[in-house]
Amino acid sequence: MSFSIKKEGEIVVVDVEGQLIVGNRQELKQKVLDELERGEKKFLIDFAQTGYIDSSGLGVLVSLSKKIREQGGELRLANLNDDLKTLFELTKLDTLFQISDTRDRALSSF
Amino acid sequence: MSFSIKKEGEIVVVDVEGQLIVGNRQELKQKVLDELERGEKKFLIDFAQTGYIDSSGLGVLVSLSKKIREQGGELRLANLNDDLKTLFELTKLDTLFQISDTRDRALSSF
Amino acid sequence: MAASSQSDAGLRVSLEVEIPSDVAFIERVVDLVRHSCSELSFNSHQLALNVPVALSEALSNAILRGNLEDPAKRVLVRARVDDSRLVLEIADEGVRFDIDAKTRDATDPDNLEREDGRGLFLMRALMDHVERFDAGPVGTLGNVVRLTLARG
Amino acid sequence: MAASSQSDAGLRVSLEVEIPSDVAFIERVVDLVRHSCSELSFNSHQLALNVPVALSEALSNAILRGNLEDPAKRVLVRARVDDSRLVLEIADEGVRFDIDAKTRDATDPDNLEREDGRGLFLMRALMDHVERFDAGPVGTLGNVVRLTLARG
Ligand SMILES: Nc1ncnc2c1ncn2[C@@H]1O[C@H](COP(=O)(O)OP(=O)(O)O)[C@@H](O)[C@H]1O
Ligand SMILES: Nc1ncnc2c1ncn2[C@@H]1O[C@H](COP(=O)(O)OP(=O)(O)O)[C@@H](O)[C@H]1O
Repeated sequence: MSFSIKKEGEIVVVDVEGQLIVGNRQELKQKVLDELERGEKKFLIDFAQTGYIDSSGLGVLVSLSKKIREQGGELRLANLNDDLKTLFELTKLDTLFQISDTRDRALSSF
Repeated sequence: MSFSIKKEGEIVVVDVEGQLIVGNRQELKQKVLDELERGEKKFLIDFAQTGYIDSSGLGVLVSLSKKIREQGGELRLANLNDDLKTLFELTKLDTLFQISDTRDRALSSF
Repeated sequence: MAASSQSDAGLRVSLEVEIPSDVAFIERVVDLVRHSCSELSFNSHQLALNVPVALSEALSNAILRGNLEDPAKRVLVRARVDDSRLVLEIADEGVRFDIDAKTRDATDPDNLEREDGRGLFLMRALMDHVERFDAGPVGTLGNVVRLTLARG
Repeated sequence: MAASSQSDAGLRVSLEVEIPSDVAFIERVVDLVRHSCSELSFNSHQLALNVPVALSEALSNAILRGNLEDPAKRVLVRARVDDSRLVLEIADEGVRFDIDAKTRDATDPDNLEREDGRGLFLMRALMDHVERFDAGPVGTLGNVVRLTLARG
């Protein structure tokens, strides 16, 4: 599992490859916080290549979303497959995040 | 696992997809014997897409080779990966069969 | 494959995995259990969501909350799978806990923005049954969390 | 994956699979055992050749020679894998046999064109140890064949 980060215009796009779980969520958190510190404001996390997410992975997303908002920024999510959607719905986190079906839609929604 | 058969010129080419083991070797045997009965003489079995072969799979190859020879035909094998080669070497069956590295070489060797 | 057109009746798999108290092992345990379930034709949602997430939660609780990452303590996972269901037992060597008292409703507006506390909630949402019992007799340490899921 | 960069030390898997006396189940048992070995980083040749072929041989013997495909009889496979080796035990409910007497040299010119009789030979060629013992006390039925392979 790994996280790759790149810029699309002024949006920081993070791809989550593999699982987002207790064993690696700190790495995601740190990478995004580093960008936030550098002054970035717009973040998109793309789950097209993600397997499963556990509660600690969800927790990191919640906490990042809060920190980004505190800096006047925005976090969006894209490409949740059906199972990941179910996970967000079960926890009502689908009401907390801006979720787009595709990366393009997410990029143009900022 | 499955076996697909097609003609290349006057050569009957069989692709072994998946395993060649006790559970499916009769199917391979029957398919080849059917062609032999129809008058076909030249046979190439291609293992490019094969997983593992067990002793009963090897046994079917030995028995087909005998039956084809009895009808004045020829059987050649192609595309054994390193592990399958080892299997033929361990049992000295590499001395019994005509084995080619590639399908093209096998086809042009008839 | 011939295998998938074949009935599962009569196939029974039981798996025991022992790991150190280290979250780096979670993914491999999940893979092993998931693979067993896939050989028994559990459905794709169960394989991609229910089983991996619920088991990850139970494992991280056993490692982090139960064993407190003590390298001297181990986590034992037992999985039994047949053509009707999966039964998972995750055993730690930690202090006992009250699973009902510790389960929080993650969808409660007060909890929605919390970073933690969704593990037991998700296990219950994703499995048919979640039980906790003592690993040994009175006075000893250790929790066993048992998760049951009917094949869908 | 983080998992593969992680040491295997301390991971121990044990798998028990029970199947009917039907060769259609062989491939799935092989898959399960192979998957356990792959989580413990056995090398690619062991995963593609030694383990699947030796186990298939032992399973077909147990099903066809031991249990004679009797639907009332079952085959039990036990696999224990850790960071040093794989130990496989394949148990049938059939009449006892003498494994040394029954092993043929497949490379003997007299045997080269035989259709059968390469199973025990291959098990011995592909595994570090092959043993047979009685499944139960004197007077009962059942063979256990134990195959051992050091992780390469
Ligand atoms: N195996 C365990 N051993 C001890 N305590 C546990 C165990 N599993 C869960 N708990 C307790 O239940 C609480 C809630 O667990 P959970 O819902 O998974 O959320 P989190 O682990 O994020 O706090 C934990 O904080 C812990 O106090
Ligand atoms: N599990 C078993 N139960 C009874 N007999 C067995 C068993 N395994 C092997 N044998 C005996 O050993 C012989 C040789 O086995 P093997 O080398 O695998 O070749 P094959 O099965 O093709 O004959 C068998 O024919 C059978 O008589």
